[in-house]
Amino acid sequence: MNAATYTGALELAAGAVLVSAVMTLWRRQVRTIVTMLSLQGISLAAVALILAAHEHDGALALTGLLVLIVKGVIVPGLLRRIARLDPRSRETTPLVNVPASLVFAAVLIVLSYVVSARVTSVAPSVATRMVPIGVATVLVGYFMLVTRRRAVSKVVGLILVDNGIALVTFLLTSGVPLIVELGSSLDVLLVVVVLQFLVINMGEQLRRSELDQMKELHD
Amino acid sequence: MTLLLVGLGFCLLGVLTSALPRTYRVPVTASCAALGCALAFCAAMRVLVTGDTVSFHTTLILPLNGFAMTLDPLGALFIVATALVGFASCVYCIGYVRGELQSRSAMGLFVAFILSLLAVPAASSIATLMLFWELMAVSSMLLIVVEHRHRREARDAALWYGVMTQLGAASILLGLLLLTLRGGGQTFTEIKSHADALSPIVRSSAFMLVLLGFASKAGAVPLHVWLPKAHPEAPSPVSAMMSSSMVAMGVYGIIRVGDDLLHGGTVWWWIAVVALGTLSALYGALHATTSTDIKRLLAYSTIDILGLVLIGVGAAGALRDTGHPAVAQLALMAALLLVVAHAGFKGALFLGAGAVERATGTRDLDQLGGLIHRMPVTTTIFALSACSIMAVPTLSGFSSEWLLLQGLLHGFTDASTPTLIALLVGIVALALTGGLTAVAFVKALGIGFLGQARTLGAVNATEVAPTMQIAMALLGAVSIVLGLVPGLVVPLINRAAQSGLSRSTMSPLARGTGLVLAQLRGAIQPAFLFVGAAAVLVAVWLINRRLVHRSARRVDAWGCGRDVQTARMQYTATSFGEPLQRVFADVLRPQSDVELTHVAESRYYEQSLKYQNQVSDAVEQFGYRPVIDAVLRGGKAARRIQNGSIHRYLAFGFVALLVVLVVLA
Amino acid sequence: MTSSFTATLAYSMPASALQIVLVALGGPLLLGLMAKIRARAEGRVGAPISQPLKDIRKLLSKERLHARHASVVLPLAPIVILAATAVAIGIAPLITTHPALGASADILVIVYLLLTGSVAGALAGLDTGTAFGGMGASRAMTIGALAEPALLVAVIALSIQAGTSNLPAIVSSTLAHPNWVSGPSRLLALVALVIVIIAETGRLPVDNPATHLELTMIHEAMILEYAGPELALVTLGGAMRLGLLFSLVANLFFPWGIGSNGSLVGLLVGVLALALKTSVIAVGVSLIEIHSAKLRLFRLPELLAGAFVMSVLAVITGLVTR
Amino acid sequence: MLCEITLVVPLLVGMLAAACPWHRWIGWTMAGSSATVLALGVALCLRTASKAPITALHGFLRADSLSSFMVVVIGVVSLLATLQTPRTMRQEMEAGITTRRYAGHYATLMQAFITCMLLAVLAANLGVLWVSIEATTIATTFLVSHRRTDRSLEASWKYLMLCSVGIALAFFGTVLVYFAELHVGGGHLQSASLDWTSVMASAHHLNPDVMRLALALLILGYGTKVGLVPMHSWLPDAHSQAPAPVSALMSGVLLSVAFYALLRFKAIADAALGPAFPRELFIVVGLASLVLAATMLIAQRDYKRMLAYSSIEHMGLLALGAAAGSPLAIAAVLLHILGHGVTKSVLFLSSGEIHHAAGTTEIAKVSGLLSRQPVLGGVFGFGLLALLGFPPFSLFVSEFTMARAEVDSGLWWVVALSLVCLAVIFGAIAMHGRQMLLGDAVTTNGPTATVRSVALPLITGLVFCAVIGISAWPLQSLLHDAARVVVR
Repeated sequence: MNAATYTGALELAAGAVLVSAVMTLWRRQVRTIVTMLSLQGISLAAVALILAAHEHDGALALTGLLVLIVKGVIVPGLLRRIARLDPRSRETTPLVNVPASLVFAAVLIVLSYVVSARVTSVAPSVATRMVPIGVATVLVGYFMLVTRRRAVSKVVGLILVDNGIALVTFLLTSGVPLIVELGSSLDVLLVVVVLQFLVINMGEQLRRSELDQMKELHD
Repeated sequence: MTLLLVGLGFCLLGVLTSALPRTYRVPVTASCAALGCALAFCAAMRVLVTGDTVSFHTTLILPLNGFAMTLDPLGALFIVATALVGFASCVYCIGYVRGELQSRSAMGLFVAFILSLLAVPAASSIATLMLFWELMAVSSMLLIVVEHRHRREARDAALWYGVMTQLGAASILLGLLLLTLRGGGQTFTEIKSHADALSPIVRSSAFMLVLLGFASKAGAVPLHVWLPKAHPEAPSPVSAMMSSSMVAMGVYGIIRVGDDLLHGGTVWWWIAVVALGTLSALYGALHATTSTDIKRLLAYSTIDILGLVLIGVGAAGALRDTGHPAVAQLALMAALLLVVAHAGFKGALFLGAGAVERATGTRDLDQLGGLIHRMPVTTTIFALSACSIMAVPTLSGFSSEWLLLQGLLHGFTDASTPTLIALLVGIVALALTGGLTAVAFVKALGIGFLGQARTLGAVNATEVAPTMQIAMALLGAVSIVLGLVPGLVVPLINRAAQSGLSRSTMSPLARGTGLVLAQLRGAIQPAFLFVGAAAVLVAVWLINRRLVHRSARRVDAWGCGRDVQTARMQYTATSFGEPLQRVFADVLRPQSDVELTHVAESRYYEQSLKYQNQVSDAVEQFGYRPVIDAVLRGGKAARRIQNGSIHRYLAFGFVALLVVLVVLA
Repeated sequence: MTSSFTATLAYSMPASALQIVLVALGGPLLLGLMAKIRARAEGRVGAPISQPLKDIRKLLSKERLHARHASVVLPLAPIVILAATAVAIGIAPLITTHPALGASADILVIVYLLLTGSVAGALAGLDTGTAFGGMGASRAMTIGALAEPALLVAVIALSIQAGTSNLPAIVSSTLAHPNWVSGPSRLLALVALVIVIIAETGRLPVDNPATHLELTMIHEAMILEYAGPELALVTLGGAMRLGLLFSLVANLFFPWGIGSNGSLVGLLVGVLALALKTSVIAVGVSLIEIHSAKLRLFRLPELLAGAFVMSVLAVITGLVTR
Repeated sequence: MLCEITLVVPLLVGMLAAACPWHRWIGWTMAGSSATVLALGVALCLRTASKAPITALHGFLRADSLSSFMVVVIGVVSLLATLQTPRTMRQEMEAGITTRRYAGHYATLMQAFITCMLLAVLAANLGVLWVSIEATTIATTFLVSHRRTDRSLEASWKYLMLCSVGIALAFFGTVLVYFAELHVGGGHLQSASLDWTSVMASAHHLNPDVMRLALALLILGYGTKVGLVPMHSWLPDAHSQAPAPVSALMSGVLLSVAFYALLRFKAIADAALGPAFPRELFIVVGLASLVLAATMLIAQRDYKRMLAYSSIEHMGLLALGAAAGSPLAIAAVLLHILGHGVTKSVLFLSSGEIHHAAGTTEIAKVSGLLSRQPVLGGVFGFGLLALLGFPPFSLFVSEFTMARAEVDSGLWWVVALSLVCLAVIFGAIAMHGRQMLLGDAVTTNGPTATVRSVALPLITGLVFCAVIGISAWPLQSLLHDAARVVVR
């Protein structure tokens, strides 16, 4: 793989991660959001695989495959099932409305460029240049986590955060030791499983997943 | 030192024996503690007599800090006072205990309380001091709630006490720790050598913090609010310990830190002490005159006497670096003598009040009366101690107040203007409290013990158990000894004062049984006065006998022509204090309330008349209540922070993250 | 040592005994004098000056009566009052500056001995278990509580000047520094003391010694239950108290005439001087009495507060002009 | 060997619990495994005292004095918690809250939870440390929702969401540390492993800009698990809803294990950045936690939440102690971890009993506890006193020493502020304690005795606290050793 192809491919894949993140913020239909998430997982895996190919790093390739399976296939699949369990699968009224969210996302992206500059200056390279994208994904995900009312949307936000961190990991350090990456991916998976468990339990008893009503525990 | 440690060990054993079965628990535990007190007394007396300082240090106790104890004459004096009252309280306990104090934890806590009181004056590192200080706080706090089941007041009192004492402890801790700033160690020796190098601001703020804490323990107004609540609610042996020893620990702390560790500091510190003392003396004396609960009255009188002690301590500090070190020493000796004297008479008074409560089931003066006929021993000792606190000459209260007056009076020669004002204010306070104290205790004695019994409880009262009488008599004897021959204890007090001021000047008092100023003009010889008075007394009595042969005939008292006079027609404690309450209405802020119900048919006849009069603590009402209410309101409002919304909780984190990123970017 | 001991035995002790006897006789006479002046001012002849003494003698021969609920306090109190007052008189510098136990004649001792007397009286009042006794005790103690500090502080104003609170020493140093007498501090202290003495001895406008209306009584209400010999002792005690206070004012402010050299002649001069000075004060006080009506009980604090403030001012003035 | 056994024992018991249906003896086996862990912890302490750390599994596990000490803490608290497990399960089954099947799950998850914590403290690698702390979240989520009531599901949902995002931030921070380690000494890559010892060895050369960001993220991230403000919000909900032994374990050790991670990273950051920046961060979160805890305790209505907020308070104190950073301070922090662990678990366990007896967790509805159940009330009361830092309990000496060390580091103003907060907290807790404990019993049945098997471990726990608060031996040298691991 020559340098130009490598750079282009990497930029494309990383760009796709960010675009899908912003898309999830933009769209309200849960199905669309989950699709975007799946797309993001695949792009993330692509980043890992491209880097692995560039650096001839077998472990990283393995990680990439793991990410592809977990974040590209399994997690979105599970989320889709959860969404199907929940009849009203539209994020009707987010706490911050969509246009405002998008504006805020832009601010977050700028912030992440500023923040990342200090880190990437340690080892400037093609890969580290993309780090702001990862940071931005984290922030956008966190933002989504805060402002979306529905359980599924919140989990999607969490996964965005996780994906963003994973992207940073790939770009900065070509992946952490495999066991850590395993743990990280497993974490996301388990969160979704737990969510499923909870939604099922709650669904059985209450038929509600509007989190706003979950305010029994307070001071 | 070994003796003291063994004494403390016996107290510790007492804590353990409180787990014994009910039959043996009280006698065994109380005996252990009494033995511990006796040993501590001997250890402290030895230090006072020889003037040696002994110490003990180990790293095996108190992890990370080590345990350090030093017994010097200053601490020894406080231990002597504590051990005396502790011993008496333990003896008293054997007869007194019934009901709640008998329980395992209460007995254990009681002994732990005594243990901590005995150990505080010997602690010689911040860690050790705070250990025993907090042990003292927690054990006394729990002892206040011993009767929590039936008395709501006890629960409230314990809360007040707990919060005040914790604030005080925090203040003391911070103050002491400030003295270790920049690499100073935590033992008192290290602080002593290190403190002089600290900047004046640090030293002053440290002293002010420590002063706040210790003054609140000593019940200084306006930090006193806990005291009139807590002391009455504790079981009487505990009240006696609290009122005679625990409050003295506050005084001890001020002397230890201000005079000993910090070598005096500036005059302003001590003027603050005098100011606190003056406020307390006046406020305490005033409230004592209007209290109708006998233990509450005693508690306020404790505030009053401790105020006088603080005046003495403050005068000593203010004068120590002027040209009159002897006068400073005199003032400090007066304060210390008053502490010991107070331990004696206030201990006896509280034990006496406990006896009355035990015998009649009430502490309300308005429900007592005529106890002199039914409890002659208790009445005699109570009267003796009351006379002592009223400073009747030839009793201990008088000796110490006289010494205090001398300390203040002779300080006037070429003192600086601020000191002068402080001394003047001190004298005025001393003069004013004298009269007010007399009113309070004439009321306590006259309403409570003389006249006719007002309720069935008072009618059916019987004299209390012999151990209780012995304990009261023991403390009563302290008043007589310190009053008649104060000169005998002067050398000991002088040692303590010297070690407090950390210098070894000559005693300002000459040797002898009385109190005779060595270089200045002034003396009292209570023993001689007593002989004189006794001679006149006997003469008058004899003449009286000679002139009148017949014994007295009993007749009904004059009742404006009414035939029957009932006990309810007697003057009550409330009415006795009413004139003064009226005079000082601006300070006391009494709330009275008249409720008149008319007969339905006619407005000119009334069915019932209800009069309520209540004097609550103005400082509490106008100083503390608003703060407490604000805090509680704030707490309620703050509940909204955790409103249960996960969005909000996540937002906390998100905002925190953004802040971090923005700050670091 | 021996010489001072013999001096005590030969001079001070008899002198003290003389003081006590003198005041025991003189106090009632002063009362009689004041009653006489008042009677004359009201246009009456009045009883002879020795009437109070005669009253006391008469009372001593009467039957002892005790209130039904009274305890041992009731008969004991008069003796305590008398003893405390007598000791105070014995050690105070009345006719000589060297009374027995003169070293102990501290202002605090005198004040608290007087207070002991008041306390005993008040306790006796409460001991009867009646409304009047309690009322009198309460009022007497209230007034005492306000008057006593003023008394103490006023004398302290003098003792600051003299550098000691020992009364004989104060008197001696006043003798040595006659210019002190005219100082503003002394004047203030004198006014304060006069008010205090009026209050402490139960004279008008504080208390009316001649009243027979229970509700207005103070001292009389307190001793309402006393009769016979015990009443005699109480009355004598009151008179001695009056005598002591008058004598103290006299000697603290105008010490001349007091025996100061330890001679017998000095003593005699001292007796005469004291009689003269106290009579003058008695006349002065009765003049005040004649020209004033009894104050309401709750107006009294203002009067006594005034006295207290004046005595504090005396101390301050003394310190400033030192 | 010791390290492996320490991990394997609870793991095996967990597998056993998964394999067999629930029975009482499984509960007792769990207690046995905890006791074994405790014994192994003591053995580890003895082995590592003043000596080089021992490694196992090719450097995968490493036990130095600090790890050994944490193993002891985990052992003590889990012993207390598992001793109550059979009773808790029986009560719940009797009340129909749980079934045998769920009881089995519960036992398995408890063991998994304990194993994860042990792994966290024994892991040599910072990544593994992260993974195992992450894994505790998963295990405890199910434990929190064990009762399957609406409230417990809500609590576990909040817990999961908040902790997942928090732990993700910690991961981010770990990645940054890894990145810094990779780029030690300029552009070319080093061999990096995230092994704590090797990171520490090169800590002086780590890029400060990266480390600054990393430390901030780590404090936010692990701070979530520790319960430091502003990431604390899950804590009161989860602690109040979990079964009492779970609350005890979470509050008693899980928080401290997360704090242990922070201590490790702080040592790195101190070396890389100098002490000032980490100190500032720790002071900010520590004081914020104290202030929040004080505020929320004033008008608290639920006693389990009260205990939870008190945990936040104590974690804040730990943060302040760590901010002081001297060896003495860290030793005090560790003693505080132990003391708080024992005290808090005693309190949570007794509050479980109170809940069982009173049927409510509302403070206002519990009164006269001392009259009704003297022993239980006594344990709860003395536990509260221990928690408030009264002698002879060990929290007194640790709090005092932390304050001393903080002043010694010039942080007197921090001590001043924290003392004010502590006084408020004292007032608040004393007020609630008064409501719950004092007063006359409403019922006329007379006092109820507390089951001895419940009372005995709790009383022993309190006595243990008192003993380590007074007697310096043998803990003192251990604390100093452990502190020296993370501070030079």
